[in-house]
Amino acid sequence: MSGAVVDVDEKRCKGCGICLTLCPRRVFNPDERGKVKVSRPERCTGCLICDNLCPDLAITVHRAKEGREGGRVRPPAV
Amino acid sequence: MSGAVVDVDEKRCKGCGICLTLCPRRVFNPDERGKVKVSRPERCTGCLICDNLCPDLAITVHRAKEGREGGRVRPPAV
Amino acid sequence: MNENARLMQGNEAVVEAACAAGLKFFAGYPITPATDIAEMAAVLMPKAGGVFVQMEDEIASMAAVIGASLTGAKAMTATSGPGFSLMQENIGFAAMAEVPCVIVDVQRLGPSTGIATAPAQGDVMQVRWGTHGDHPVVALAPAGVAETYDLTVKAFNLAESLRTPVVLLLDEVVAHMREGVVVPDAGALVVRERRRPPGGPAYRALGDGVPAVPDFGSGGAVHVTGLVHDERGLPSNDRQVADALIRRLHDKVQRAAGEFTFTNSWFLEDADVAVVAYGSVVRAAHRAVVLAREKGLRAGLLQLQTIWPFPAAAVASLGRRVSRVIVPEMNLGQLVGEVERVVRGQTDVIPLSGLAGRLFTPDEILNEIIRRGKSARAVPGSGLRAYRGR
Amino acid sequence: MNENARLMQGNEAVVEAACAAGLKFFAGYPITPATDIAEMAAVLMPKAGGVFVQMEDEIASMAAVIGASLTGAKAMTATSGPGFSLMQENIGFAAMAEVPCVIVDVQRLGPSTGIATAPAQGDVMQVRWGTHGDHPVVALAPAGVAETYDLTVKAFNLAESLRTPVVLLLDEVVAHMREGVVVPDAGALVVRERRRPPGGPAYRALGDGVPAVPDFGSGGAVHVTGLVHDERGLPSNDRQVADALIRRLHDKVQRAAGEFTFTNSWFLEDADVAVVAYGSVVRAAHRAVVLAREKGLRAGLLQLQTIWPFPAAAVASLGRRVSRVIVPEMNLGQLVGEVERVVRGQTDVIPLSGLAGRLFTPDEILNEIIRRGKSARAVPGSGLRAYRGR
Amino acid sequence: MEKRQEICLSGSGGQGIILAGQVLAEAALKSGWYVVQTQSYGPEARGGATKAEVILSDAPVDYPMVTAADLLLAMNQESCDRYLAGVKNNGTVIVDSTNVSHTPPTPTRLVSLPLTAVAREELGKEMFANMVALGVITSLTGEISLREAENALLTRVPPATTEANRKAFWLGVQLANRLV
Amino acid sequence: MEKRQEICLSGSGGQGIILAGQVLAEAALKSGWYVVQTQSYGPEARGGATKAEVILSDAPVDYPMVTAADLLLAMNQESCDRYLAGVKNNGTVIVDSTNVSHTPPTPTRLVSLPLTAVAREELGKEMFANMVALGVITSLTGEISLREAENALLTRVPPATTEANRKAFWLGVQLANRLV
Amino acid sequence: MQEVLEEYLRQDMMPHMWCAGCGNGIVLHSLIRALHDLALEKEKVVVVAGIGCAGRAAGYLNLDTLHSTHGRALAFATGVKLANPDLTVVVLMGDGDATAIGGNHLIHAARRDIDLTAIVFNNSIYGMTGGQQSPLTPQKSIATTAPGGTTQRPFDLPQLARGAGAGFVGRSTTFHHQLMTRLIGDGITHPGFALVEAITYCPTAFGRQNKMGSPVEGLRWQRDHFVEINKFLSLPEEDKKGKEPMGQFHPAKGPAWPH
Amino acid sequence: MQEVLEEYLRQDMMPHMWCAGCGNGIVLHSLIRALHDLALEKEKVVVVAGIGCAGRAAGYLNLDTLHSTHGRALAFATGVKLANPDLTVVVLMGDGDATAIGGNHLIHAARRDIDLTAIVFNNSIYGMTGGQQSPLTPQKSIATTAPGGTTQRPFDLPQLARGAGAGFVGRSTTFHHQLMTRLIGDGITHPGFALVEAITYCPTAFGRQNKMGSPVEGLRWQRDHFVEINKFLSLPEEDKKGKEPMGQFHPAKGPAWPH
Ligand SMILES: Cc1ncc(C[n+]2csc(CCOP(=O)(O)OP(=O)(O)O)c2C)c(N)n1
Ligand SMILES: Cc1ncc(C[n+]2csc(CCOP(=O)(O)OP(=O)(O)O)c2C)c(N)n1
Ligand code: SF4
Ligand code: SF4
Ligand code: SF4
Ligand code: SF4
Ligand code: SF4
Ligand code: SF4
Ligand SMILES: [Mg+2]
Ligand SMILES: [Mg+2]
Repeated sequence: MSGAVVDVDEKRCKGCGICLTLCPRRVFNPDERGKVKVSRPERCTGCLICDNLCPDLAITVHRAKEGREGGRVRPPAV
Repeated sequence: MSGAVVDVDEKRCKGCGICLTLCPRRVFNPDERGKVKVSRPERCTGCLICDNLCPDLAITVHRAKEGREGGRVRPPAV
Repeated sequence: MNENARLMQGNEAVVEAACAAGLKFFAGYPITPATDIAEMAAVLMPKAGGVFVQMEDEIASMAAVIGASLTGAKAMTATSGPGFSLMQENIGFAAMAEVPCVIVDVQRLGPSTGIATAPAQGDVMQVRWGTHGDHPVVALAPAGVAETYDLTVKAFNLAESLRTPVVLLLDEVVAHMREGVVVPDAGALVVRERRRPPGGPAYRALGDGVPAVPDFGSGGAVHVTGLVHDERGLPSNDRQVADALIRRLHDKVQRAAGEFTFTNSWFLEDADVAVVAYGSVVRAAHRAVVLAREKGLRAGLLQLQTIWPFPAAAVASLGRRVSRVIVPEMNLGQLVGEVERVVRGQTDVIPLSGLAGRLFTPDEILNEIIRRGKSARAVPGSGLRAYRGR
Repeated sequence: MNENARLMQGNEAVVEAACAAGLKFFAGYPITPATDIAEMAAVLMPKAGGVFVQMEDEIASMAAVIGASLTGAKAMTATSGPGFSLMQENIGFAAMAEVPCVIVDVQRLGPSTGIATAPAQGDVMQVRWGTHGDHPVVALAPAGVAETYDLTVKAFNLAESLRTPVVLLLDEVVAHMREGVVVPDAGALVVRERRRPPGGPAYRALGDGVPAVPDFGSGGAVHVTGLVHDERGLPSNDRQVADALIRRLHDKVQRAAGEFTFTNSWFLEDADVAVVAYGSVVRAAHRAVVLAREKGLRAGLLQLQTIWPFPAAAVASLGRRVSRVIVPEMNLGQLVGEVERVVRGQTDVIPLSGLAGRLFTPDEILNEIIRRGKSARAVPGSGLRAYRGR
Repeated sequence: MEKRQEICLSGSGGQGIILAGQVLAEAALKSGWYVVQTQSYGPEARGGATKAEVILSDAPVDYPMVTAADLLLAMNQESCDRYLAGVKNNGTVIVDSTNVSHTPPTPTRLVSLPLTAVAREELGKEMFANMVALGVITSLTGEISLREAENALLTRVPPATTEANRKAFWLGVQLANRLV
Repeated sequence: MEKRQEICLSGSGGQGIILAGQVLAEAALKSGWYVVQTQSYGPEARGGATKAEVILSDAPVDYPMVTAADLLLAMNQESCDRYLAGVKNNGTVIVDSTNVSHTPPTPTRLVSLPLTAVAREELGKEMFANMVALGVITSLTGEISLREAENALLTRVPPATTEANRKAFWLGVQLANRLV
Repeated sequence: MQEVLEEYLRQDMMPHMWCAGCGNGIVLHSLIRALHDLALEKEKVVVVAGIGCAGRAAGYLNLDTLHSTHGRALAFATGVKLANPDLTVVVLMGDGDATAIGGNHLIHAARRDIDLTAIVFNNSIYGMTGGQQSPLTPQKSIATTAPGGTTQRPFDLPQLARGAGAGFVGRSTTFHHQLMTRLIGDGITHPGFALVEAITYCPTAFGRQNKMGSPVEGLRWQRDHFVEINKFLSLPEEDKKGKEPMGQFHPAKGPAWPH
Repeated sequence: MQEVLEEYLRQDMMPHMWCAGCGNGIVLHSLIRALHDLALEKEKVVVVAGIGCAGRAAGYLNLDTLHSTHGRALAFATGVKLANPDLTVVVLMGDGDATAIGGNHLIHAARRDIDLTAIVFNNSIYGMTGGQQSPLTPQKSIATTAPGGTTQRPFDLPQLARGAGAGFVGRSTTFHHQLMTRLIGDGITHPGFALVEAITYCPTAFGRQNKMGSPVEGLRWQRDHFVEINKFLSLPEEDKKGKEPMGQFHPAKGPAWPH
C-alpha cells in the first residue's frame, strides 16, 4: 500500500516530462494531449520529488491516511 | 650653493599654502595677493616636493647647472 | 507686506510646502540648481517623521519614490534637466500604474550639461512628452516664491487625487530668489489625501476615472505593473483593455482639468496685445505690460500656472479678443507651439525667444509690445530668431 | 516586381542598409520589437569589419555609440520605447557635442512596459522633445521595407553631414513585415561621409553651420563636451556663446531641412479631403484614399517620411487647398498637434486616434473621409475620442 | 485592375506557420509578384495561435494585412474557428483534417487534407506538415512557380532537414494535383 | 506710485555678500516691505565676482532684478568697475575703500568707507566687513528697522560669531551716522 | 483544508505563462515554501520584481506585488522598505534584470545593507526577449547576440555581491530545491541585504541554442555540476574543474541601515 | 627646451577651475607624468571623463578628450576603445561619478576586461555640487545631505572592483604621488581593465564640513592614514585600526576581451 495520494492539475500541466522521468516509482504516464496523467497511483511513496520539481505547480501529493482532505505532504523544514 | 632653480607661475598659483608649508627648506613666502613667491631661492635642494604637490601645476624646479633652459627636474621613474 | 511673512528661497518653499502637504518620503540625487531641495529635505524629513534617502542616481530616486508612494506615503523627488531625462522611464511607469508622486524639475540651460547655473525654460515640452507612449501629465510652473509654496501644495493634492505623477516646473530664477511667504496655518491649508479603497478590484476606476488602489501592507494583495492591465491590475494582452486603459489615464486628468487650470491675468479686459507667459518670465512680462500701459498701449498679460494640460480654453478666449499674442520664453520657442495650435488663424502669435541664460528684461518684452509686425523675434543681440522649425 | 528583389523584414532592412551605408559600430541592448536589429548586427558587423557589442543597458549603448563615432566610425543603436527613454540624456549629449549617430526606435505600445508586441506610434513627440533643453532633432519614418532601406541610408547620410543624431522611427508593423527590396548596387548608393577637418578650431562652423571635428586618434587634440562650449570646443560660461551655440545647432538642421524633407503625395492635385499619415498607417491610408476615389470622393494623401523637422511647408500648402485634413495615428493624437499648429484657421484638422495595438483598417480611415463634420474621432468601438487636451 | 491575392496561413505555435509564410512570400517574390508578408503571434507570449499573412499583387501592395482572404490554411481547430469567417465567398479554405475535426459551414471552397498525418506517415515527423501545406497551396494558387517555392524552401529550412522538407513540399503538390 | 528701492551688493566670493543680501532682505521684510532678493555668482564656478540684489517696495514686486540701482555696495575693485554704471543718477554708491583704490567718475552720491579695515581692526577678522557694510546700508536707506536688521542678522550668522557680527553691524551704523 | 500553496498563488493568473519545463516555477514554489515556513503575516509581505520571464513571478503571488521596470526592482524595493520598515520585502529578478541593466541597484542595495531579500533567477540568458547573452551567460555559450559564442566574461555573482558588501549571499539550483527554500528563508530572516542566486534552467531560450536538452536534462546538469560549498572547498583542485559551489557563501555580518 | 608638463596641458584652459589646494591637480600631474614615462604617442591617447570636479581634468589635457555625461564615462570609453583598439584610453571620474550613478558601467567594464584604465578621483564627496555624500564617503562623515553624518555604508572600492572581475586594482593618495604615478603607468600597461583609486583631498566640499583643515593637513592625513598594502597586511590587528592599505591590490590576471 502506498504512502500518499498524488494529483495532477491538468489545467496547469504543460507536459514538460519532469515528473514522468524523475518519479522513482514511474507513477505518471503521458496522455494524448501532451500532458501527464497519474497512471499508477498505488505505487506512489510520497517522496515529493514530483511535487517539488513540477515547474507548473501542478502536482499535489497528499498524505494517504487522510486522503485529499488531509493536506499536502510537506517536506521537513530544513 | 643650491641644486636647483625654482619658479612659481603666479598666474596659476592660488596660494593654497602647500609649498609654503611642505618645502623642507622654507624657500617660499606668501605675497600680498594671497599667492606665494620664491623668497629664498638659494636654499632650494631640488627635492621636488613643491613641484609634485602643487595642485595648480604652478611650480617648476630646474636643474641648477643648466638653469631654466636645462629642463625640469624629473623624479626618478619608479 | 504681512510681517508674519518668512523670507524663503524658491527651493526652500518647495520643501516647506511639501512638508505642510504631508510629504513623508524624499529620494533624490544632487544636481544644480535643484540640490538645495534635497539638502533641505535631508534636514526636514527626519523632523517630520519622514524619510530622506540619497539614491545612487535619478533613475533609482524616481523608483524609490514610486515604491514609497505605494505604501501610502506622499513622496517626492527633485532634479534638473539631465536627471529629469533619466527619470523619464519611471515617470511613465508612475503614470501607467497610477502612482501618486511629485517630481520637481528645476530647469537649467541645456541641452546636455549646458550651463548648470544658467536659468532657462528648456524642459517645458519634455515635461509633456519625455517618456515613451501616450501618457498623461500634469505640470505646474510658479512665477515666485509664494506661488511656489502654493503650487507645491496643489501639486501634492493633484497627485494624490488623480493618482498620477505631477511635475512642478521651476526655473532657476524662481528656485533661487528669496521672497516673503506667508505660511498658511495648518488648518487653513487644503490638503488632500488619496482615496482609500472601498473594496472591489484595485484598478477599477470610480466615477471620476480614478481608481482607489490599496496601499501596500494594507491587505489588498494588489498587483501593480507597467504592463497594460485590467481592473484587477493583472497584465492583459487584450487590445481593447489597452485602449480603454490608456484613454482612461488621459481622461481622468482631462476631466478634472477645469479644477486645476490655474491662470492669472492682468489688464486683459481691453487689451489689444496680450503677453502669455509662465515661470519667472511672468515677472518681467508684468513689468513690461505696466510700462506699456504707462505709454498708453493696450497691453495685457495671461500667466499660465498650469502648463499641462495646456490651458487651451483660456488661451483660445484670448485669441478671439486680441490682435497679437506675444509669447516670451527662456527657450527657442516651446510652449508657443501650443499657443499657435490653439489660436492660429485668429490672431498673430509672436514667439520671443531668450536663450542667453538670464531672465528677460522688461524692456525686451516691452519692445516687442511696441513693435508692429508679426515675425518671430529673439532677444536683441542674439542674431537669430526663435526657432520655428521644430 | 523586380526578380532581383530580396525578401526582407523591416528590421533586417535597417541592418542591411546600415551596412551598405558604412556602419562600423553597433552597440545595443535587447528589447522587443527591436531585438532582431541587434541580433542581425551581431552577425553582420564582424563580416563587415565592424564591431558589435551588447552593452549593460541602453544608456551605455548610446554612450558607446557616441564614443565610437568620435573615432570616426559610423555608429548606430536600436531600441524601443523604454530603452529610448533611457537614452534621452545621451542623445542630448550627441546633439550638443555634434556627434553623428543613428538611433532606431521601433515603437511598441506604451506608456511604460505596455504591450511589447503591439504596434503603436506613441513616441513621435518624444523623439522631438525627449531630452532636456532646446535641442535639434532629425527623424525619419518609413512606411514599408524598401523605404526602410532607403531611409536608413539617408539617416546615416544626414547624421554624418549634419553631425547630429538622427532617429529612424519604425513602428512594429514596418519592423516585422516582409517585402521585396531591390538592393541598390554599391556604386549606385549615395553614401556621405562626415567632413574631414580643414584645420582651425574643432568646433568652428563652416558655411553650412556644421563644424568639421577631427576624429579621435587623428592628432586633433580635440575636446568634446556637453557643456556649452566655444569654437575650440572648450567650456564656456559666456551667455552669448551659449545663445549662439544652441541657435546654431538648430539652425544647421533647419537650413538643410529643405534637402531632406521627404514626403510623398497621392491624388492631392484636386483633393478636397487630405489624409496626412506616416509609418505603416500610410499603407492603410493609401488604400482608404483609393477606395474613396472609387466612390467618387476627392480624397488625397500626404505621406511624411521626414517627421522632424516637421514638414511645415508641405502641410501648410495642403491647408490652403483642402477643406479637411484627417490625421490618423496609432496614438492618442500626437503629430496632429503640429498639423494644427500649421494649418489651423485655414482648414479643419481631424485627428483619428487608434490605440488598439493594431494597424488601422482602410475602412476606419475611409469612414472618416466619408463622414462630414470636424470633431475628433477614435477608432470605432473604443468609446473615447482622440485626446485633445495635451 | 490590380490583381491581388490574400493568403492567410494559421495554426498553433509549433507548426511552422511563419516559416511557411516566409517561403511562400519569397517564392511569390521570385515569381515576379509584389509581396508583403506579416505575422501575428496571438495574445499569448508563448505557444498559442499563430497566423502568417501573405499578399501578392501585380502592383505595389498598399495595405499589408488580409482584409478578406482568398485562401485560408487552418492547421488546427482554433484557427479554423477563428479565421474561417474572414474568407471571401469565392475563396478557398484548406484544413488539416488531422487536427481539425469540425469545420463550420462555409460558402467557400473547402479542401480538407490530412496534412499532418501525411507528414507523420511519409516523413516520420509531424513538423514537416507545414511544407506539405506549402506544396498544396503553391499548387492550388497556380500563381507561384513551384521551382521558386522549392528554392525558397531550401534556403530557409535548417540544412539538416532540407531533404525531408523538399519531399514534404512535393507530397503536398501531389496531394493538390489529385484534387484537380 | 509704487515706492521701489533697488539695492545691489557686490564683491568677491569670500566676502559674505549673499549673506548680507539675505539679512538685508529679511530685515526689510520684517519692516513691512515687499522684498525680493536674488543673487548671481558670476561666470566662474568658484570664487570670482558675487552679486546680491535686494528690491524693496510698498507693493508686490514684479520684476525681481535690479534695472537701475538706488544703492550699490562695491566691496572690491572688480565689482565697482562692473556695476557702477548701473546706478541711478540720484543713487548712492558705497565703496569699501580698503579694497577699491580707484572709483571711476560718477554722478551719483559716493560714500567711501574702509569697511574691511574697520572689521580687521575692530573685530580682528576681515570677514565681518559684510556686516559693517550692512550697518551702513541699513542706516543710510532709513527705510529698514535697525532692530529688525539686528534680529535678522542674529538668526542667519553662525552661532559662534553672533557677537562679532552684531558688533560689526553697529560699527557700520555708527560709520553711517557720522556721515550724516 | 485549503492548500498552503494555493493560498499564495493568484488563482486568476494560473496557469502561468512560463514555458513547459521552465525552472522559474520551481523557484516560485521554493519561495512560497520559505514564506510559509517563516509564518510571516501575508499582508506584510511585499514582492517587487523587474521585467523578464523571472519578473513575471510577482504576478503569480497573492500578495502585494510590484512588477516594476527592467533592472530597477531593487530601487523600487528600497522605497517600499524605507517608507514602511514593517514590511518584509522580497525582490525577484532575472539575471539580466539584476546584473545587466540593474547592476548598479544591486551593488548599492548590498552597500546600503537595507533589509531586502533579492532572488536572482539565473537562467544564464535573456529569456523574455528570446535568448540574448546576459552578464551571467557562461563564456563561449551561444546566444542570439553571440552567434559564435559569447566572448564577454561573465560575473561571478556571489563575488560581485560580496565585493559590494552583501552580508548574506547564497546560491542554489532548482534541483536542490530544499537548499533553495532554506537559503530564501534564511535570507529573509537575515537582518540586512540578502542575495540568493537561484540557478534555473531555461529550456527555450538557453537550452535549445546550447543543446542542453530537455528540462529533465537541465535538472540533471544542475545536480551534477553544483557542489555544496564546504564540500567544494575540500575537493582536490583537479576535481573542482567543471564544478561550482553552492550554499551560503558568506556569514551574515554588518549592521542593517539605517540604524 | 619645452617643458614636458606644459606639452600635456591645454594652455588655453590654465589656470584650472579647481579650488586652492584641491588635490585634483596633483592627480592630474601624476597622470601626465605616467603618460610621459610610457612615451606613448600622444595622438593615440584618448582621455574620457565624467561630470564633476574630477571630470574637468579632461579639459586640461592637450589630447583627444571627451567630457561625457555624469556616470557614463566608462561606457563612452568602451565605444572609443572597441571602435579603435589602437588608442590608449584613460578614464577619469569622481567618486560619485564612478561609483554612484556610474557604478554599473564600472562593474561591467571590469567584467568585460576591455583595455581601459580608470582613475577614480576619490575625494569622499560630491565636490562639484557642493558637498553631498557619495558612496565612498566614510560612514559618519558630515555631508550636506547627511547633516548628522552619513548612515549609508560606503563601498570598499578595490573590493568592489575585484568582485566585478578587475584584473588590476591599485590605490594611492595624492601625498604618495610617486606611487600614484607608478600605479597609473602600470594600469595603462596592464592589458585589460585597470582601476586606480586616487585618494584626493577636497578642502572645500569635504574638508570644511568635516573640519579636516587646510590642504596641507589633508596631505598629512593621507600620509598618516595610508600604509602600503604589504606592510599593512603584516601589521598586528590592533595597529590596522585607523589605517587603510594602498598599493597594487591584485595581481594582473584574466584575459583581455575580445580575444
Ligand atoms: C529598459 C528596458 N530595456 C529592455 C527591455 C526588454 N527586456 C525585457 S526582459 C529583458 C531581459 C530578460 O532577461 P532576464 O532579466 O535574464 O530575465 P529572464 O527573462 O531570463 O527571466 C529585456 C532585455 C525592457 N523591458 N526595458
Ligand atoms: C545625470 C546627472 N545627475 C546629476 C548631475 C549633477 N552632478 C554634477 S557633478 C556631480 C557629482 C560630483 O561628485 P563626484 O563624482 O564625486 O566628483 P567631484 O566633483 O567630487 O570630483 C553631480 C551629482 C549631473 N550633472 N548629471
Ligand atoms: S512536472 Fe508538472 S508540468 Fe511537467 S509533466 Fe509533470 S505535471 Fe506536467
Ligand atoms: S511523490 Fe514521489 S513517488 Fe509519488 S508520484 Fe511523486 S515522485 Fe512519484
Ligand atoms: S603649492 Fe602651488 S598653488 Fe599652492 S601656494 Fe604653492 S605655488 Fe601656489
Ligand atoms: S624643490 Fe624642494 S627645496 Fe626646492 S623649493 Fe621645492 S620643496 Fe623646497
Ligand atoms: S523563455 Fe526560458 S525563462 Fe522564459 S519562460 Fe521560457 S523557459 Fe522560462
Ligand atoms: S570642490 Fe573640492 S574637489 Fe571640487 S575643485 Fe574644490 S576642492 Fe576640488
Ligand atoms: Mg535570464
Ligand atoms: Mg567626489
